[in-house]
Amino acid sequence: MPTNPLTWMIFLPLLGAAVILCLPRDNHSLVKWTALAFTIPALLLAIAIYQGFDRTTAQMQYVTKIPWIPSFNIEYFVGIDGLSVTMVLLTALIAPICVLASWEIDKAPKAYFALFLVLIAAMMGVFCALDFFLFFVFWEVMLLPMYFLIGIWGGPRREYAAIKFFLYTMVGSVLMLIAMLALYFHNDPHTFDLLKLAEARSTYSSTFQSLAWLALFVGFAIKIPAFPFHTWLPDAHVEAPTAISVILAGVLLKMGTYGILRVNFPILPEGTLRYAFWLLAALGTWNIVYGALCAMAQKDLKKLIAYSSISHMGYVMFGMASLTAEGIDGAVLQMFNHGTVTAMLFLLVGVIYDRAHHRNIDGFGGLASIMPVYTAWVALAFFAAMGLPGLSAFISEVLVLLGGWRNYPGLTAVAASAVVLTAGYMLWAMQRVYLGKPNEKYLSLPDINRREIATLVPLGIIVIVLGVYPHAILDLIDTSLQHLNGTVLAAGKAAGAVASAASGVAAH
Amino acid sequence: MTNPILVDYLRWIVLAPLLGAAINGLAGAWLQKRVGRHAVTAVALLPIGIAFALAVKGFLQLLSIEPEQRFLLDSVSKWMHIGHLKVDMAFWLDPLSSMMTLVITGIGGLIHLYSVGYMSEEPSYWRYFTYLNLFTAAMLTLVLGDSLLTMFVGWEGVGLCSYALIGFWHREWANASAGSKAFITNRVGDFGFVLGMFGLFWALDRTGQGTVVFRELAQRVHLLDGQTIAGLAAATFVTLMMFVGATGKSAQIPLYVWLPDAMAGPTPVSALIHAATMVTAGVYMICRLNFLFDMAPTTLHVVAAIGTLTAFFAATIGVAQWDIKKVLAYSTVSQLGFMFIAMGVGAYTTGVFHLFTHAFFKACLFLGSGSVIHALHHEQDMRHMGGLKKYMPITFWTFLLSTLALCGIPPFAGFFSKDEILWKAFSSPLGSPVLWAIGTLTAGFTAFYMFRQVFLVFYGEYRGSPGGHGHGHDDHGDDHGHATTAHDDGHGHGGHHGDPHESPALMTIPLVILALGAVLTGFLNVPGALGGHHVFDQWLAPVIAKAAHGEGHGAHGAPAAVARGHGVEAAVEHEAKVLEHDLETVEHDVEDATWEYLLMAVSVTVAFGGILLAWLMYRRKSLDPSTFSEAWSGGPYRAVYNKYWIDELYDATVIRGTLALSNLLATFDRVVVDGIVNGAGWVVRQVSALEGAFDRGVVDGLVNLVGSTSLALGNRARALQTGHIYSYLYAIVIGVVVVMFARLL
Amino acid sequence: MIYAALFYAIALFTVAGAFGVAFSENVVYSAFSLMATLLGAAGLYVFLGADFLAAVQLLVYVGGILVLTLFAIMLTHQISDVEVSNRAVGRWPALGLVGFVGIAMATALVRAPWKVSGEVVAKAAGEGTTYGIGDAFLGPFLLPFELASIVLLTALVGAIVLSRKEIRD
Amino acid sequence: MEIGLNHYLVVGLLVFLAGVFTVLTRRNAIGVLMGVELVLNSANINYIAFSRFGTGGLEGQIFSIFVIMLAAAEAAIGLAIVLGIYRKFQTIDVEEVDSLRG
Repeated sequence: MPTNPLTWMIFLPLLGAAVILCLPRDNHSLVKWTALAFTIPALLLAIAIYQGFDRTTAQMQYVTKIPWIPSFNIEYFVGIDGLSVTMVLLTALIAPICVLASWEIDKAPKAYFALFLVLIAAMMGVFCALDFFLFFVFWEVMLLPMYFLIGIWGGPRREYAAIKFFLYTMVGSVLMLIAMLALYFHNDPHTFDLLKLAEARSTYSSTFQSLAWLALFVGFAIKIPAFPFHTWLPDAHVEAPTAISVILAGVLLKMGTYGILRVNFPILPEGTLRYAFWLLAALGTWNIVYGALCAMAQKDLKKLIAYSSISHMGYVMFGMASLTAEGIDGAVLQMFNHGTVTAMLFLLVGVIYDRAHHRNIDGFGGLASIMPVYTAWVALAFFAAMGLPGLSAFISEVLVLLGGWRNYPGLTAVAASAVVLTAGYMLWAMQRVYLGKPNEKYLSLPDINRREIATLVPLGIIVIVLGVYPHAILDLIDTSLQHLNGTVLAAGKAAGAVASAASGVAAH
Repeated sequence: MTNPILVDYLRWIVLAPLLGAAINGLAGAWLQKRVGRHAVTAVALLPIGIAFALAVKGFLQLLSIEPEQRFLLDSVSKWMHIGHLKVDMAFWLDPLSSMMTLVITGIGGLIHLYSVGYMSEEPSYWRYFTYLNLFTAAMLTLVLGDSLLTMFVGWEGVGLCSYALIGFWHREWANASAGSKAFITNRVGDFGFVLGMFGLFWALDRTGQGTVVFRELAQRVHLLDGQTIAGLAAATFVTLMMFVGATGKSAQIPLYVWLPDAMAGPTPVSALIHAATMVTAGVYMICRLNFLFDMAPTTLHVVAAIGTLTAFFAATIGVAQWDIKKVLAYSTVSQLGFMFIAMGVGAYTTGVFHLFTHAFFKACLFLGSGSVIHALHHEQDMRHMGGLKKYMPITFWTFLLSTLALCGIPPFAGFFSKDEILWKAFSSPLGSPVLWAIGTLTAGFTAFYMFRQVFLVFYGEYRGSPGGHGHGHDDHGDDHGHATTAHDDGHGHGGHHGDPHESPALMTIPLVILALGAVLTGFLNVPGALGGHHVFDQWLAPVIAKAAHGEGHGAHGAPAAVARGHGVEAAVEHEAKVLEHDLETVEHDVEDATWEYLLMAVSVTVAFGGILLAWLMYRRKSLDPSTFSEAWSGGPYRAVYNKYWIDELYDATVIRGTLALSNLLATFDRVVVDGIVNGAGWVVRQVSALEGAFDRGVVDGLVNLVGSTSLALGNRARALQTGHIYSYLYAIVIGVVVVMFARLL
Repeated sequence: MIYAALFYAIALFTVAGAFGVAFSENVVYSAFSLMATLLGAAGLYVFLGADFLAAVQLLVYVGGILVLTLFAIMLTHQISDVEVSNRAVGRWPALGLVGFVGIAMATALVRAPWKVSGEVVAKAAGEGTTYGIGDAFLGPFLLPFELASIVLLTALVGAIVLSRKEIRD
Repeated sequence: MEIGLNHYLVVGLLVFLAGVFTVLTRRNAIGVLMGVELVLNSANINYIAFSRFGTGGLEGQIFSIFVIMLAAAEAAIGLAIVLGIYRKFQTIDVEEVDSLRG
C-alpha cells in the first residue's frame, strides 16, 4: 500500500472512475454518490497535508520516487513544495464541489462522472509531478476527458468549442514537448527530473535558455490564457456545463501559471529575467486591461466572467514578473483566490442558467427581488472578484500591484486602473441582471436551493477567511517562493557578473 | 508616539457593529418575521451602544495620559507579512481617531435611533440595519486602522455600504444607477489612493525602511527627501495621488458627481454617510498624513485650489435646486470644500474642527429634511412644501438652528469653525486673500440657499395637495427614486392623508440632540481673538507634526525635527518647541486680532446679506427670483441648474469613451484574434480536404473493396442461420458423428 | 437366473419407455413414457447397488421434473388439441443420423477394452451407499457440492424471473 | 450369461439414441426437453455402471447426482423459457419460433 498521500490523491479518482464504469447505467444516484465518495478522501488528505506541511523549508515534501521506465531514466516522482501545495489544496477542494454542481446531469451520468474523475486525477498529477515526463503525461491525459466533457455535455456549439480547446492545447503541448526533449538531451546523464534539470541551470547556454523558455512559455501561456492565445477560453466556458466551467476556471487555468513557476523559473532563470518585462509584466498588464474592457462589452453573463478570468489571470503573470517577495507571493495567492472566487461566479451563473435557460445579461432584470438569497451570494462573489478589502482577492491583488510597482511603476499604474474597470463591468452587469424592476417573465423563479448553497458555502467561507487572515495560505507558500525568487535573482546576478567580467576583459 | 499603550478593547469598537451586521445579515429576515422588528432593532442598536461606550472609555483613557503619550494600540493579529511589507490587523486610538470614533458612534447612534422611526414601515427593515451596522464597522476601521492598508479596508468598505444603501430601494433603476455611479467614482479615487500608497512604500523601501504603518511613517517620512517618482518629488507624487483618493471619497472636483445622486438612498443614510462620516474620510486622511502633506507644498496648493473651487461651484449649484435633499447634498460638497481649504493652507486642526461641527449640523439638517419627507410621504420637491412650521415645530426649530450654524451666524458652531477656516485661508503662509474672498462669497451663497430652503419649506402656505402627498411623483420622478411599491402599503391608510404631522419621538429626539450640538460644539474651539483657548486644537496637537498655530513656520520645519530626532528625547524637545511656538503665536494672534475681527465682521455681514436676499425673494416676495434666473438670457441660471453639465460631460467623454473602447476591443477580439485562429483552422481544413479527396479516391477504394467483399460473403452465409433450433441440433449431431467416425476409421 | 430375467424385464421397460417418448404422437403419452424410462432407470440403479441414487431418481425425476413437464404441457396447450400436439417431422433423416450414431457407438462399445475389476466391492448389508455419498459430499466433493447449491439457487431465481407474467420486450 | 457391464451399456446406448432421435424430430419444445432428459439418463446409467464394474467406488454415483441436479435445474429453466416463448408467440412449436433467422 502506498503511504504517500499524494499518490492516493492522484489515483483514488482513477480508481473511482473504474468503479463507476462497473456500476449500472440507470442508477444515477448511485453513480453520483460514488463520484462524491471518491473525491472526499482527497479533500480529507488535503486537509491533513495542510496541517502537516512544513512551512519552514523550501524542500520538496511528501516525496515518492520510483523508477517507471528505467531505460529512459523516467521516474514516478511526486512531491510538493509551497508552490504546488496550494494548487493541490485547490484541486481537492474544487473536485467535490464540482460533483455536487453536476448533480442534475441527466445525460449519461456514468460516463460524465468517470471522465470527470479522470480529469481530477490528471490535474492532481500535474501539480504533484516532479518528473517532467510524468508532468507531460498528466498534462496530456487531462486533455481527453476535458474534450469529451465539453464536446458531449456542452451547449449548442460544443463541438466547435471542444475542438478549439483541444487544438490550442495540442499546439502548446507540441512546443512543450520539444523544449522538454531538448532539456532531456542536454543533460548527461539524460534526465527528466525537474529538480536535477534546475540544478543544472548554469550549464544552459544563453540561446538555449531563450529558445527553451519561449517554447515552454507559449505552451503555458495558452493555458493561462494569455493574449493572443486566449480565444478558446470564452468559447469553452460558454459551451461547457457549469461544473466543467468551474473546474476549467478554478483549476485548469492555474496549470499555465503553475507551469511557468515550476519549470521556467527555476530551470531557465536567465530566460525568465530576459523576458520578464515584455512577456510577463507587459503582457500581464495587457491581459488585465484587455480582459476587463472585453468583459465590459459582453452580452452573455458567462462570457463576461470568462473575460474577467483572463483579466484576473493577468495579475498572476504581472505578480510573478515583479520578482519581488510581495509580487510573487501575491501571484500564487491570486491563483488560489481566483480559483475560489471564479468557481463561485460560475456556480452562480449555473444556478440562473438552470432556471432561465439563457444567460443574456439584458434578458433578466430585478432578480434581487425574486431571488434575494441568490443575489446575496452573487453580491459576495462579485465584490470578491472586484477585490473588495476584507475578501481574499483584495490581498492578492494588492500584493501583486505593490510588488509590481518596484520594478514597473508605469505598468502598475495601468494595471491598477483595472480596479475601476472591474468595478465598472461587474456593477453594470449586476445592475442589469439583479437590480431594477423585476422581469415579469421570471417572477416565479425559485430561489437558490440547499444543494447549490452547499457548493457555495465552503468557497464563501474561504473567501472571507483569507481576506482577514491571508497568512493561512501565505505561510504555506512564502518560504518556497522566496527561495524560487532568490534562485532567479541569483542567476541574474551571476549572469550579470559574467557579462561585466566579459566586458571588462574586452575593454582591456 | 513611540511607545503605544497596548490595550485590547479597541477591536470591539469595530467588531461589535460587525457582529451586529453579521447577525442581522444572516438571521435578520428570520428575526423580523418570527420575533418582530424590535429584535432586529436590538441587534442593530446594541453594538452601536457598545462601540460608543468603548469609544468614550478610550477617550477618557487618553485624557488621563500626558498629551504627547496619547496613543493606544490594539494589535489583533498579523495580516500581511511578506517581504518588507509588515501590516497587522491593528487598531490605534490617538486624539484624532478618538474624536472621529466619538463622532461616528455618537452621531451614528443617534441616526440609528432615528432610522428606527423613519424606516418603521420598510419591509426590508433588517437589511437596512445590516448595511448600516456594516457601514459603521467599516467607517470605524477606516478611522482606527493603524496603517494605510487597514485604512484602505475601511475606505473601500464604506464605499461598498454606501453603494448598498444608495441602491437600497433597488427596484428603482435610478437608485441602482446612483449606487453604481458612487462606487465606480469612488474607485477612481481608490486607484489614486493605492498608487500613492505603493509609491510611498517603495520610495521608503529604497532606503530599507518601507512601511505603510502610520506611526512608522511619521518617523521615516523624512527619508523621502530627494527622491523622485515620475519626475515629481516623491512626497508630492504620493500626496497628489492620495488627494485623488480624497476627491473621490469626499466628493471634490472632479469626482464630486456621485454625491448629489447618492441622495437616492434613505434620508438617514444621507445624514450618516453622505454628510457626517464617510465623505469626511478624505479630510481625515489628509489630517492623518499631515506630516507627509507638509512636505509637499505643491500638493497643498492644489488641495486648497480644489477645495475653494468645489466650495464655490457646489454652492452656486445649490442655489438652483428644488429637491430638498439635493440642496443639502450640494451644501455638503461645498462645506467639504471648506475643509479642504483648511487642509490646503496647512490648518489641519481647523479643518477637522469644521468636520466635527459640520457633522452635527449637517446631520441635523438631513434628519430634519427626512422628517419633512416622512411627514409628506416621500415628497421631496420644495415647490410642493411650505408652511410646515406650524405642523412640525420641533423639526422647524432644530432645522433653523442648524441652518444658522451652517450659515456661520454667531454664536452657533459653524461660525467658529468656518470663520476660523476663512481666517486661516487669509493669514496662513500657504493661504491668500483670494482664497478668503472666494470663501466668503461662498459663505454668502450658503446663507442664501439655506434660507431659501427654510422659507420655501417652513414658511408661507402649504402648497402640497392635502389629499395625497405622494402624487407629485410624476413631475420629478428621477429626483427621488424611493420605491413606491415598497411604500404604498405603508402609507395606504387613511389617517395619514390629512395635514402634515410632526414625526414621532424616536425621530425628534435625535434632532434635538444634534441641534444642541450644532449650537454648542463651536465653543470647543473658541479662537484666541475672542478670548478662547483652542481646546480642540490643543487636543489634536499631538497628532499634527507642525504646531497647530504654526503660521510662522516654514512648511518643512517640525516634522523633520521629529524624524531626525529618532527618540523620546527628541520628541520631548520637539514638544517643548511646539509649546514655545504656541506662546509666540498667541502673541502673534493678539497682533493680528484686529484683522481677525474685521474679517469676521465681513463674513458675518455677507452671511446676513445672503439671508436678507433669501428673505426678500421667498418670504417677502418683493424681489422676483426670475430677475436673476433670466439675467443674461438665462445662461448662468441654466448652467447652474444643470450642474454645469458636468454629468453630461463625463457621460460623453469618460463613460462613452470607455464603452466604445470596450466594444472596439471586444470586436477586435472576436473578429481579428479569433479570426486569425479560425483562419488558421480554415487553411488546415482546406489542406486536409485536398488530402481527403486523394484518400477517398485511392486509399479508401482499396479499403472499400475489402469491405464490400466481406459484405457479399456475409449475405450468403446469413442463410445458414435459419433460426430453427432443430437445424442447429442437426448440425451438432452431424458434427459429433463426423468426429466419431473420423476417430474410428 | 431370476436376477437376469428381472434385469432384462427392467431393461426392456426402460428402453420401451425411451422409444415411447421418441415416437408417441401425443405429448402427454410421451410424458408418461418418459416416466416409464425414469422408473426403469431407477430399477437399474438398484441392480447396480446404487440404492440412494435410485431413491433420488424417483424423488427428483419422477416426483419433480416429470410433474413440472406435465404442468408445462397443461399450461401451454388447450386440452382440445391434445391429439395433434406432438408433431414430429423429418423422421427418416433423423433415423439415418441416429443410425450412424448408433453404429459408431456400438462399434466403440464393442471395441473398447473396458477395464473391469474382477471383484465387486462388498458392502455391509443394510448400510447402503448413503453414508458414503454423504461423506464424500462433505469431504472431497465439498466445493462442487456448494457450487451445485449456487447453481440451483440461480436456476430457482432464473426460473422465477423468466416465468413472471410481465416480461418486458 | 452373467449380467455384466456391456448389458448396461447397451441399455444406455438405446436410451441415448432414443433421446437424440426425440431431440431431432420433435417440433414441440417440451418434447425436445424430454429428449434431453433421456440423453441425461442414459449418461447416468453409464456412469453408475462404470462405477459399479470399474472401480467399485462411489465417484460415479456422485457424478450422477450432479447430473440429476443439473437436469433439475435445466428442466426448471428450460420449462420456464418454454412458458415465456408460449406467452410471446402463442405457440411452442420450434419451427415457428425463428426470430434469430439470419
